[in-house]
Amino acid sequence: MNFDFSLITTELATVILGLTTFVLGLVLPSNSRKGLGNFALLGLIIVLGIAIASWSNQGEMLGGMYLVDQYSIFFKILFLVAAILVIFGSLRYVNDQVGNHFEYYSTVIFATLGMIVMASAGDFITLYLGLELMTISFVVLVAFRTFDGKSLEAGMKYILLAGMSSAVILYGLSLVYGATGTIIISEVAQRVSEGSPLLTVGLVMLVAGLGFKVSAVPFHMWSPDVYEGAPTPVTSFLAVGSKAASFAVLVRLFVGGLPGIHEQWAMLIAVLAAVSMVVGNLVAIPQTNIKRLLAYSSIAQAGYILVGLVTATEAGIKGVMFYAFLYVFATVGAFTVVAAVYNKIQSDEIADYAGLVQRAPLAATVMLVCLLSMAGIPPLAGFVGKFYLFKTVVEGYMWLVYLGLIMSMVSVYYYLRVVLVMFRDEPADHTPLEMGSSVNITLLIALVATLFLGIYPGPLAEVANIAAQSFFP
Amino acid sequence: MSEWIGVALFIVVGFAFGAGGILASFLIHPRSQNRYKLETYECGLPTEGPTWVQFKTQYFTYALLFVIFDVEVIYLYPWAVSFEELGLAGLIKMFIFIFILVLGLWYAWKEGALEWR
Amino acid sequence: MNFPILTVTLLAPILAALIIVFIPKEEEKLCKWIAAIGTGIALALSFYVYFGYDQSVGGLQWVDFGGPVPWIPDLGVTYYMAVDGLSLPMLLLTNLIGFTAVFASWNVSHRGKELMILLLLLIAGVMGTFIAQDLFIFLLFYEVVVIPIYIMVIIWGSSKRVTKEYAGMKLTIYLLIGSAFLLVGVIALFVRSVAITGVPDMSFEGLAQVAFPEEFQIYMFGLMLIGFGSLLSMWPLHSWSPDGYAGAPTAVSMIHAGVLKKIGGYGLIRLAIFVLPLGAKFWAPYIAVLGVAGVAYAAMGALAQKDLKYVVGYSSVSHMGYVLLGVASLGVIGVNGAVANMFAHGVMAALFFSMIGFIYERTHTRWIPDMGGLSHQAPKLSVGFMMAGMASLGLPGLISFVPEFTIFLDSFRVFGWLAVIAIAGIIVTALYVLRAGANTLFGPAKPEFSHIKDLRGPELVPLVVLGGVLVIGGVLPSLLFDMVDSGIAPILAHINEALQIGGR
Amino acid sequence: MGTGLNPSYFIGLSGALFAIGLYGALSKRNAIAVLISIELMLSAVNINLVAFNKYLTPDAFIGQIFAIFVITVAAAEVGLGLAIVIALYRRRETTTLDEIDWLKW
Amino acid sequence: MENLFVNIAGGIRSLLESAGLTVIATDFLMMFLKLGAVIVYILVSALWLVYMERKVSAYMQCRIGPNRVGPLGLLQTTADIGKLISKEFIIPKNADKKLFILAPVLIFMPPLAVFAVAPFGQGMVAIDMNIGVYYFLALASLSTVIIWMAGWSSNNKYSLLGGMRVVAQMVSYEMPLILSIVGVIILTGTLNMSEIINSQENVWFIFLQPLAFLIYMIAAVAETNRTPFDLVEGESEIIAGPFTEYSGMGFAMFFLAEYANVVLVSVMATTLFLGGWLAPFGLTFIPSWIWFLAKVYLMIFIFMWFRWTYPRIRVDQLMEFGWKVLVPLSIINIFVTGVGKFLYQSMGW
Repeated sequence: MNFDFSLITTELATVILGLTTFVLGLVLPSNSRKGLGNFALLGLIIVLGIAIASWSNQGEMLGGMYLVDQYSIFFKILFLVAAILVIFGSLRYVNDQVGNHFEYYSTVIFATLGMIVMASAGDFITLYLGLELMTISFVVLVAFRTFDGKSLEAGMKYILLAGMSSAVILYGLSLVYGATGTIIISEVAQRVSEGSPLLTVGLVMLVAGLGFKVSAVPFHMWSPDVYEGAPTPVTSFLAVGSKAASFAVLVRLFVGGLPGIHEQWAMLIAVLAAVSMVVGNLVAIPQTNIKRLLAYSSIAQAGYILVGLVTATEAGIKGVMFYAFLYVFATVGAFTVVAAVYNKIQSDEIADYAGLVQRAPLAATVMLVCLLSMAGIPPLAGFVGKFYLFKTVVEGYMWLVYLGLIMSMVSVYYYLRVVLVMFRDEPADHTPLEMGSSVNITLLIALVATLFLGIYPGPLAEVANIAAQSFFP
Repeated sequence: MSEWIGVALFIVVGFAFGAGGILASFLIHPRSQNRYKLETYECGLPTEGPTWVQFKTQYFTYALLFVIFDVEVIYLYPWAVSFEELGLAGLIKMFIFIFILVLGLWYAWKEGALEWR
Repeated sequence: MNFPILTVTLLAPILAALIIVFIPKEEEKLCKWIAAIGTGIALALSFYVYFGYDQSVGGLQWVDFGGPVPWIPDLGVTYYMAVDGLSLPMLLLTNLIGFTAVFASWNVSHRGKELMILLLLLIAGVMGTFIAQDLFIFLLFYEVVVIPIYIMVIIWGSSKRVTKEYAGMKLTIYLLIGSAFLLVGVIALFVRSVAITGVPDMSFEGLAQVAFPEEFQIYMFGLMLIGFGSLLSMWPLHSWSPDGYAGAPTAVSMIHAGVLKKIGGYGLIRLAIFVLPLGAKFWAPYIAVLGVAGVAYAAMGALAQKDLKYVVGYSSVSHMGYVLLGVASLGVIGVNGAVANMFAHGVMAALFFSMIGFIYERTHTRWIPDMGGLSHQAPKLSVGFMMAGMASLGLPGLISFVPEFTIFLDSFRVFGWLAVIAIAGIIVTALYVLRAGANTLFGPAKPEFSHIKDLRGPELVPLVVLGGVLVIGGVLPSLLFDMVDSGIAPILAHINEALQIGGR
Repeated sequence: MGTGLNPSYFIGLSGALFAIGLYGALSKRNAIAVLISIELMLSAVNINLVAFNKYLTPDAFIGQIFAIFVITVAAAEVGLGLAIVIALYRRRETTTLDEIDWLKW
Repeated sequence: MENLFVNIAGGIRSLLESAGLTVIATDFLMMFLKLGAVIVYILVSALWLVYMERKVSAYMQCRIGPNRVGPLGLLQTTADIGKLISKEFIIPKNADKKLFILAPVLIFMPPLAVFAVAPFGQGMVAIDMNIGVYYFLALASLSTVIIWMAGWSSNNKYSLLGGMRVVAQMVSYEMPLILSIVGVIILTGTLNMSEIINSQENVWFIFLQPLAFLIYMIAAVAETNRTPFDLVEGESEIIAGPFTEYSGMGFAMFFLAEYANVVLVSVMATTLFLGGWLAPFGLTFIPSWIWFLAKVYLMIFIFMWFRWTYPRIRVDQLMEFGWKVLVPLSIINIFVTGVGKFLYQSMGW
């Protein structure tokens, strides 16, 4: 068992950062802990630098249990970017609404670590550990506002349903192990055989369990509640990170491990994608709470991303990765606005966003841009992302293309309702909302990134392409 | 014969012993017809109010701490058994593991989870 | 040509918008002036490009950066800005209307800064569709215009017969659902082209070279027809148009009726017909029928309206019917006429809407029976209104006479009796335009309108510019027609070639 | 050991256990009962893992190791679940899911 | 003498085999015999321990203790047992009846099962399991659940409170108990009881692991709910805790189980720290099982000594002592042991 530690520098750095933050929080007196958020932020930026620098550093450890390839590095960068944006955009919110707790930051870092491990998982144990590290950290974060019954309740629901889905995934994994006799994903791919009933049942379990994690319909019940109850930055990280990590695992498991029975799961995934798009978008329409609206919208987004998985081709995976990355900016942007606004007016109701454009023009604009990016309106990033996703299913699943595009236009309807309130209505109170510079910078980053990726997606597409080739050497 | 069948035997007999004892006592013990006999004894006075009342949640907190630590111990024993083969690397890894455990304890301490409140 | 003049034209309004963002909102007049300067520069540049285009050479000219710049390599997307005889009139039209729209909203005092920003973005978006020679970039601009329009409608629109929220949402959803079909078509087109040639290429020229199978072409053309047709307010998909215009503020009505709709016609010619000639051949009769149905239905509809904006709204649906008819003829003369008619209708509709906007600002009503005798107080306004009306019914000497005439000429050749119905539509048009004009402008002066002032200052700009174009275009039709012809001829040549190969 | 046993018995047992757990998790309205049901599901997983290990890879302890990890993580999960139950109980004095309705389901 | 019991077992086995029984049946019967021996040992022990406890406490309080029934009061406990058995086992009408009966039925099971691995002497282990220590730890904590069952099912506030206290106390002291044993395991590298004893040939682990022994002792007292950690049944606070409602045979069962547990933790202490059956100072002429029992009863005597010397501590002190003192200390012990052993190995001392 020889460890090549240079391969996992990113992971080690994240661990050390998380523990350091934790220990510092324990050691420092409570009045000097204010800078801990900044410390975590700085650390994550350094880790991000390490991750980017390790782009061409590839290999596998422990006999394939831990894979470091460009696919995983791509996702690592994604998670780190998301974590940085979330922390940066919510420094003030956390201070005002969550309290001056050092655990918050270290838990965010550990959740990130869990995602990183998930993306790199080469076998079922690593996968499960990463998944649970992330889930448990998220439960803590969701229930972080212990003085707020809603937050606790959300945490409660999240852990019950996440625990259940983990159990379902595990059962699926155990059956796959039973059918193939190995838990190394790449070996599974070689030993998969058609017609094994164990494998079929395991497959269904895996689809159901991971469907839970990515909140695809009909396994989505938890997400609106949890999204609404959780502290908003956590919601944003949950929507971005946990979903992207689950997709990373989904791709790794299905495309990397079970390509042999592609026909069996392609239709399952296609149906899941279709139902998610339809239900997510339609149920979002009557929502009056912005976080619930975004929750349903993110269900629909999960549906879009699933489309890229249906064909299990390089182009499809590339689409998934591209979309996941741009989704980071759109979602973090939108949720940062929600958090900042909540911090000022103590409300998440859409009606209270009246006239936001006059009180906080930047926030309203970013909200607009992010929502439209999710809807796939050019020249925003979402459009290009959908183009990449849907172009893979034109041959063979044309109905999915119709459904997806029409549904994304339907989604414009409810996004525009938010826009309507923000832009048309006169605010009850004309005082400008001072968001603070960190929020503004985060919003600007989200705005610029969404526009940039929409107008000039070439470089990211190329990177995603290289990463997707990890599966097709 | 596997030693586990022996273990099963012990367990079964342990159950049978208890069951037999109680059963025997039911067969031989006297039965008085006192009206108050079947009342809850408690402390000798008539009981008041519901019994399954709220109790301190602190009890649960200890249970929680226990569950977490107890399960982590699973890893300590195998390590202790194969201490010699694992050598320095094993030692360091396990100390990192224990360090994280200690962090947890430290945190619980600091948060006041160990106080009887 | 190393100076990227088209890009600069495109960026002028965007830059102006960016500058306005940083101006405090109290400085409303300054915002408007900057918007005027931005659109003015764009207008001047497009005039320069228009008259600098070498018609004898034809084809794509003024290519920015000397050719396609690779943009998204794996999708074959290139930054390819160039103009030909089809794009140029549209570009000019966009900037004409954009420039005048700024002045038409000169009197808007409610959140003027934001209006100007959105207006400028809208103009830039529309312009982009016309100069992009790459399908993907075209699509980017195609959909980008919808959202500013929505916001403008819900903020500055008016709720008369329908609420502005309803109008805005209806307009947006119609266009977006239409574009969803278009998008499906485009994605399928791209995937199939890669499958056939093996090289991703999104430029119109590149796609046109791909030999798609006939059934596929017919299928795709159907999707494109839904997409572009709903933007063009083709008959069964038109219902957003009158409601939308009625709810929209003046500037939006002008731009929407004037140029945005034309993207539909432009896309139909540039993408659908150019790339999918066999599909076009198959669908042409149906398009013609739908066009004529639109003419007849909308003309009747306009006749029944009492709201000025609805009248013009239905009238524009009816005019688009002519355009469709011209396009469906698939002959050089007919398509020329269709493009020229788009230009003509754009100018005229913009003038119409701007005049209605001014009337509404003064009388606070658009209800025809409530008005009358406005010409006494506002002669210049009346002149503008009547010019637009006359152009609408195709009065010789004004810009729309020749295009309509050529459309009938060619469509009669192809469709015979169908064209006759369309010609009959002209008569109805005359009826409702004249009635509206008479009831609004003439007759005895009404006392409640005695305080009304005539157009003055910046308000005159739309009248002068658009009216001028109406007249010049009418007197010197060759200015427009030669240009259009130089663009359409090669396209139709390509189609005929394809049809011959396609075997008949 | 167990010469007459074959894997299908274990799969049957674990399947039954898993089904019971799933049913409990979906139908019980008490948070702690749901947690217990989830534990049941995880036990089913462990039975599977250990049984498969015995029959498929008797030389390597893949399944056993996996099972130990599952047990550990499950404990952490339950610990966290109970912690939230306690916190919620302190606020609301209930552990019944039906009464936890500040968020609509 | 040394191999008295081993020889008896061997004799019976060869007798059975010669009677024509198969190997499996022989094993089975042998196991039954061992089981019977263990049960008998426990019962006798319990009898004798109750007597011993009374005597010890009496002498510590300068009294005589039982001296009427039989010579020196030796039959006092027997009489008590007879009394308990002949009393009615009352089931209160408000109790949760199934659980109420099940608790005393089950309570004897865990200690008995653990005795299966107790090494009473050289070769005198019923089941010489390779994970004996683990087995002990796993089964011993089951008692918690059963006592909690009793507390819950009684439908009595004091029982419930007592049950809560049992759970809290037992889980709290299980941590230091488990962690203190890790040090021994590091030194021996095995979980087998006999091997652990054999590896103490040179030096008993009480000398190598004094801290662990101390922690083990304290935790063991707490695990068996004896004074000064007998909050569970603190008469002056909560009557008899979880056992309040039990009478007759039910109560006898709990009583029996408690003494079985006391013997058990002493057995473990002897095995882990006191060298098990090994004879000190080369006194090997005394048989190993006598040494073992002697050490066990020495341990039990120390427990009794504790009981009658220290007052009962408060519940908050109890908990905080466990978590804030014992657990950190036992972790430190693991650390020191690990480093020490590693240094010892690598330096070749």
